[in-house]
Amino acid sequence: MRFMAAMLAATVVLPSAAAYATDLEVTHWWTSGGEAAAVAEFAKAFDATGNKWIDGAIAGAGSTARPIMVSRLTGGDPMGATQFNHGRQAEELVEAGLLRDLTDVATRENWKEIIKPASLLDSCTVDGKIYCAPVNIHSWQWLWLSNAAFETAGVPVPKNWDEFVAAAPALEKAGIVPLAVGGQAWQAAGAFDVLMVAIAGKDTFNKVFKDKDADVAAGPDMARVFKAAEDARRMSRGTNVQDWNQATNMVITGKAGGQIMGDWAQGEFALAGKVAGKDYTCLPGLGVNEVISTGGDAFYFPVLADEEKSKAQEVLASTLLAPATQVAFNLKKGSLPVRGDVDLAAANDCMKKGLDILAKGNVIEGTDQLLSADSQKQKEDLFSEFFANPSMTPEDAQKRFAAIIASAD
Amino acid sequence: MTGQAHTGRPRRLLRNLSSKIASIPMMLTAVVIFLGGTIWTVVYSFTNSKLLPRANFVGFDQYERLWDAPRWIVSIQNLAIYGALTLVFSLVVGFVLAALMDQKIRFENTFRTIFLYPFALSFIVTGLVWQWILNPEFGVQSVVRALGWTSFTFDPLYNADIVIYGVLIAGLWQGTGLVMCLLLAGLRGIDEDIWKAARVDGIPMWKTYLFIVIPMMRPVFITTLVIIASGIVKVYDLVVAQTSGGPGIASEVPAKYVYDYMFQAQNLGQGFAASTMMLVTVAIIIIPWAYLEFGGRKRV
Amino acid sequence: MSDSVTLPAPAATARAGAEPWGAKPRRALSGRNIMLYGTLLVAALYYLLPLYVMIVTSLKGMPEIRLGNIFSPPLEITFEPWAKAWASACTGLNCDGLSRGFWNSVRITVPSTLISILVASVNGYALANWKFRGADIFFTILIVGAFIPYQVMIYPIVIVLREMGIYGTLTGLVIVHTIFGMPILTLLFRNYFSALPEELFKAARIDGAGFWQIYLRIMLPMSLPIFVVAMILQITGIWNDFLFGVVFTRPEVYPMTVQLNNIVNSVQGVKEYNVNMAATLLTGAVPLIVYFVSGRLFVRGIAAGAVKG
Amino acid sequence: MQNSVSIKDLSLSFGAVNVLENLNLDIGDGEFLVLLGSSGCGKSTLLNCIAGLLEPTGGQIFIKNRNVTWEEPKDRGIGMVFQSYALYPQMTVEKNLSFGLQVAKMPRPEIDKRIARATEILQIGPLLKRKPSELSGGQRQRVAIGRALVRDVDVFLFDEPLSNLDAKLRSELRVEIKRLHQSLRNTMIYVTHDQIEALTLADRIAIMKSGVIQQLADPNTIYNAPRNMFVAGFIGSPSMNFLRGEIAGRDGRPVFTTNGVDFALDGYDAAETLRPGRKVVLGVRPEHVSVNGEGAETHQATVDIEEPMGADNLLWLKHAGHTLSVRVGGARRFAPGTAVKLSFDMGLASLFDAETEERI
Repeated sequence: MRFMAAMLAATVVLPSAAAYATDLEVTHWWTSGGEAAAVAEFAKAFDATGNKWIDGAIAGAGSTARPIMVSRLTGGDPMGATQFNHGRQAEELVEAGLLRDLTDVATRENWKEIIKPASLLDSCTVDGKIYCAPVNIHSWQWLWLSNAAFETAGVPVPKNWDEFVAAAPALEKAGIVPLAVGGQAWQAAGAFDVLMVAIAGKDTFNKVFKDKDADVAAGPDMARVFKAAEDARRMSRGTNVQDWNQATNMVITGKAGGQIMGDWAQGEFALAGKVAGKDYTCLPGLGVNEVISTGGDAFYFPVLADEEKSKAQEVLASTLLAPATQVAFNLKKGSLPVRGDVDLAAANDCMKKGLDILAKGNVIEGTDQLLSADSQKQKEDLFSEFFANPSMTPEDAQKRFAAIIASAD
Repeated sequence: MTGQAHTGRPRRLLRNLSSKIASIPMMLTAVVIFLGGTIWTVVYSFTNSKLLPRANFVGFDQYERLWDAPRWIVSIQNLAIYGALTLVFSLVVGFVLAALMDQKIRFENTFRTIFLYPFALSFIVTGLVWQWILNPEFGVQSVVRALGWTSFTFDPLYNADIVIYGVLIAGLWQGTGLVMCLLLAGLRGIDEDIWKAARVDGIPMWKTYLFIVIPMMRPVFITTLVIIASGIVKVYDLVVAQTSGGPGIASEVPAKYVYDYMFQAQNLGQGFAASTMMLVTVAIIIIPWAYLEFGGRKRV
Repeated sequence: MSDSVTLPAPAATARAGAEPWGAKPRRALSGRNIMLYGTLLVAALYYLLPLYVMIVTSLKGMPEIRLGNIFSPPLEITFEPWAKAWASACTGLNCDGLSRGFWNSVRITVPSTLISILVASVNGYALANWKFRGADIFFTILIVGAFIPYQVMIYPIVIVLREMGIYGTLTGLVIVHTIFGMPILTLLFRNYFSALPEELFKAARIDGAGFWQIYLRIMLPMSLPIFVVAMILQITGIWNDFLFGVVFTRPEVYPMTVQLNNIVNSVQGVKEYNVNMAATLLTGAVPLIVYFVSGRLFVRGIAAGAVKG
Repeated sequence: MQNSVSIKDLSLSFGAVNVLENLNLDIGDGEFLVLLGSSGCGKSTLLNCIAGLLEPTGGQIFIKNRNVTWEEPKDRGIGMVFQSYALYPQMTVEKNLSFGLQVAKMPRPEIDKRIARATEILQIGPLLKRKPSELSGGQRQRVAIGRALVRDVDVFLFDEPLSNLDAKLRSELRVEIKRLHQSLRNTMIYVTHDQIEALTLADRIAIMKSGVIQQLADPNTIYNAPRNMFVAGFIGSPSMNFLRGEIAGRDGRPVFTTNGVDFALDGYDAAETLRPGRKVVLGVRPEHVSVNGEGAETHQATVDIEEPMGADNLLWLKHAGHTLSVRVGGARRFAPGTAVKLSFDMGLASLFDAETEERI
């Protein structure tokens, strides 16, 4: 019970509407520095309503946290709320009746109007009912460049992918890894998706991932993407790190020229005290095709028997989407808010670029929403192998890629 | 207890009643969990279950896909290499250490503790530390290079061709201590007179070990084998902590395939199909042997 | 003792001084000893290296770690990482380090260890001394069960525990540990009890003692060595367990390994290797101490339990 | 007699514990010597030193006049048989017999010849293809003897070879070992704690206690003229009656007196040297007392318990505050409480100094 006391001491309980001070256990896998700081904003806001956020953080997104969450749900001992990738992944839990219908809250709070882009809420919708609260927008399509690294190599900071490829030999000569790609499989797969939008364009992306068109996947446009991936593979040799933020750290410290990574990498730059535009450069859509995807995180609320807790769930859902919470959370997290109506004055250069693109509507859906986790995993297996194994030709990889798309559902 | 076979027939069910009652937890575990869980897994491997198990049967689809997946093939190959080498090395190294420890040496306690302590640590820890030591940028390679041998290359975890040996180094580090202990205990159990007889007969020490002592240690080797082999089949955490299966898919193992497809890919059917294949392989090897070893033989 | 003393043969007396006498002289640095201790020392180095790296790293500050050489001793010893790992490292929102999980780990390990050992020892006893028809089949299933990857069994067990209504409770977790400890422990206990002299058991039966009486009065008091082995194996296994600890409990009772995982696997910008290593050592401390203290008993117990088939 | 094995000033200590101290022993060629003593007396240690299985801390060992103190066991020309048989369990009997010879690179025909000979002597032909686990205890020990036999050596060492066998087998095999010795005429050194084995087999017996040989002599001497009370008490079953008392002078002749009862020492060898007042212990074996028989001097006693043993009958008697055991013929029965007259055969009795416990 010692830690309970510690908890009480840690979360300075605000003296407020203590009419229903309910503990709500929230599980999530946000444990890295920036993430934890961001989630603390949620907790603070929720505690301010007189309830209490019991933190159930488990590091390691897919492999560790998800089976635990699913086990808890199916085992009949659900948590109060849980982070989950929205989109295809939670559908089955909804169908099994394990997750709570939030339509009432959504209607009351008018989510349909305020959440932009609308595709976010669509991902939460099953049979016309809303089951999750999206909390942020993450986009993958960013190339982060270390200004210092290019200075060392004596070449100007590139403005797009092709210039970057051209600058690679100079970087290598200076002992700098041109492109940092962490060893975990999802990073290679993600980088490929980014290359795909940048080089083959939005339409090809949608044909392949939305329409599952295997012919396009095997076609000449994609062949160009695979050629670019081969370049990336060559440039990434010598990375020798596993985690994405270790790869980001190589860019931060100038050991690597750049990294293709989602906007969450920005949190790491911020934490290291780096300033966008001065210390590092960000190129959305690799500087070629300024399109960003609108994936993101969402919270789901399991069906609970306890009425008090059910009420607290509603409070939490509306708290997560409250304008102030959205701003505070997303600034820390390095992601974009899901509401079009909040003012993000504090946003830095890169975020502003993102907001601009968002405003122009140059968006695509994230692969998480378009593909099943199963296809995603197969894709990860393929690209992690491709990036690690120089003897695998782009042609072979493309064949296998087309096969995955053909069998995707 | 062969002697009890002659008790009268009417009491058959009641005979050994206490023993049967006391064995209920074991029977339940064996039947409900291990057997039931296995059957459940096999049945659902024929479905297209995704995130949640659903009885929507699709025949052998999952198996076809499994054997088409390059990653599964690599996993099986890796397990074969890792398993064979782990068995050979941990038995050989474990036995050599045990034999050395059995030479009435000084500081036996110290040495034994040193060899055994890694077993107290979790695989996660083992993987992490070895990932570090084998990292070319600040581990062994960089240290040797700093000493002046600049062309020295030792980066098993970042070379797809040898990565499984990097995992092996860590696995052996953790596991051989226990093997050493088991075999040392076995050596200590050998009748002192056997050694004396061999010496009087003029049989050199290595021949005594090879032809007399090792054959005598069959039971302890079997226990050791069960423990090592069950660890090999289940190897998962070590790979996750050390390489995450990389570079690429070069150090993937079947248990990780099962886990990844069950929980990351949310394709339970695929995961179950993979685990069924693992179980079938294990069962083909183990069941006949286990029954002979532990069941068929009467107590001497 | 006049008739026991015989005069030595003349030839022998003459040679006695120059002849072999007493123990054959051995040089301390004989080839055999160099080989023996040399091999042991090299092996010991291989085993100690990671521990050395862990300790050394945990005592360095981050700037020093960035300098590179992981084998060099710390220039400036700092206990900051240890303090941080124990009391202030963050896992999600909770920044009270490993300390929050320590007592949970104890609360999980103690009952799980005791119950799993008791159940397995009764199993082993029944299999060794009171074999009934079909017992072998159950035992064979159990041994094969030792080869099933834990992860595969998660869903079936979740379903079983849910049906029993104990999912998410400590009881449920204890049962899970008992189940997965059962194969190897039962094997050890069965071997041990088989190796005890059968006369003991027969004598007790003739005296009219029943199943439980023989177990409690005769077998249990004689099986200290194997209990020590089982205890060491279980404490190590359960203390280090992560998967079951999170899948089958709730955050209030998460064991220490969950915090370790969160500290090690989540990264605050730069990986704080020194804190990771300190956390690793702190988490491993309990099983390590158990090993250091009872290593000798371990070998003795294994000798009793594993040698006889 | 030519010495086959000589031990000179042999000492062995484990740390501070001295197991053997300056032990000397010579064993003649073809002699059957038994080392007898209770467990922990150092007899097995001594045997292991002779075999070369233990290193002495001091002293020398000669076999066939060759100093073998630093030699390996295999080079000493010995064969050894162990209590636990120490057969190699995974090898057939034949392999057990031949393994050592094969390792020594002996040509196959020679090995076959030796195995054939050992097989014939020990009658183990039908067992050759079996494994030790398929043999009875007696058969195993025969094979173990065979393994020593094929080495064709001069000296055989037996380390309690019969202790693991049941009584019947033990006596059978005892006879066989005796027969073996008679036909081979090899030197045999035999360790046992069983006095019957010692008495039946030995040419000479060395009785050991605390690493020291108490007496080394032929069985008859050991039995009838034990050197000290330890030897006297150790040999014989039931053991010798000891009566504590002192020497008194009666009419100028020494007598032994205890609890007011006198025993004339007429037949005793060293009686003249006894000075009155000396504290002594009289030792009389149960079979050296006659009941209701002819004797110069008789003593009154009552029967307490009788133990009929078939061939003879053992009486436990109350006499002058002592309990005496007396052996009489099996046919002579006495009801408890019967009063009897005893006479002692002083010629076969022993007197020990009460202080030194040495024979007078």
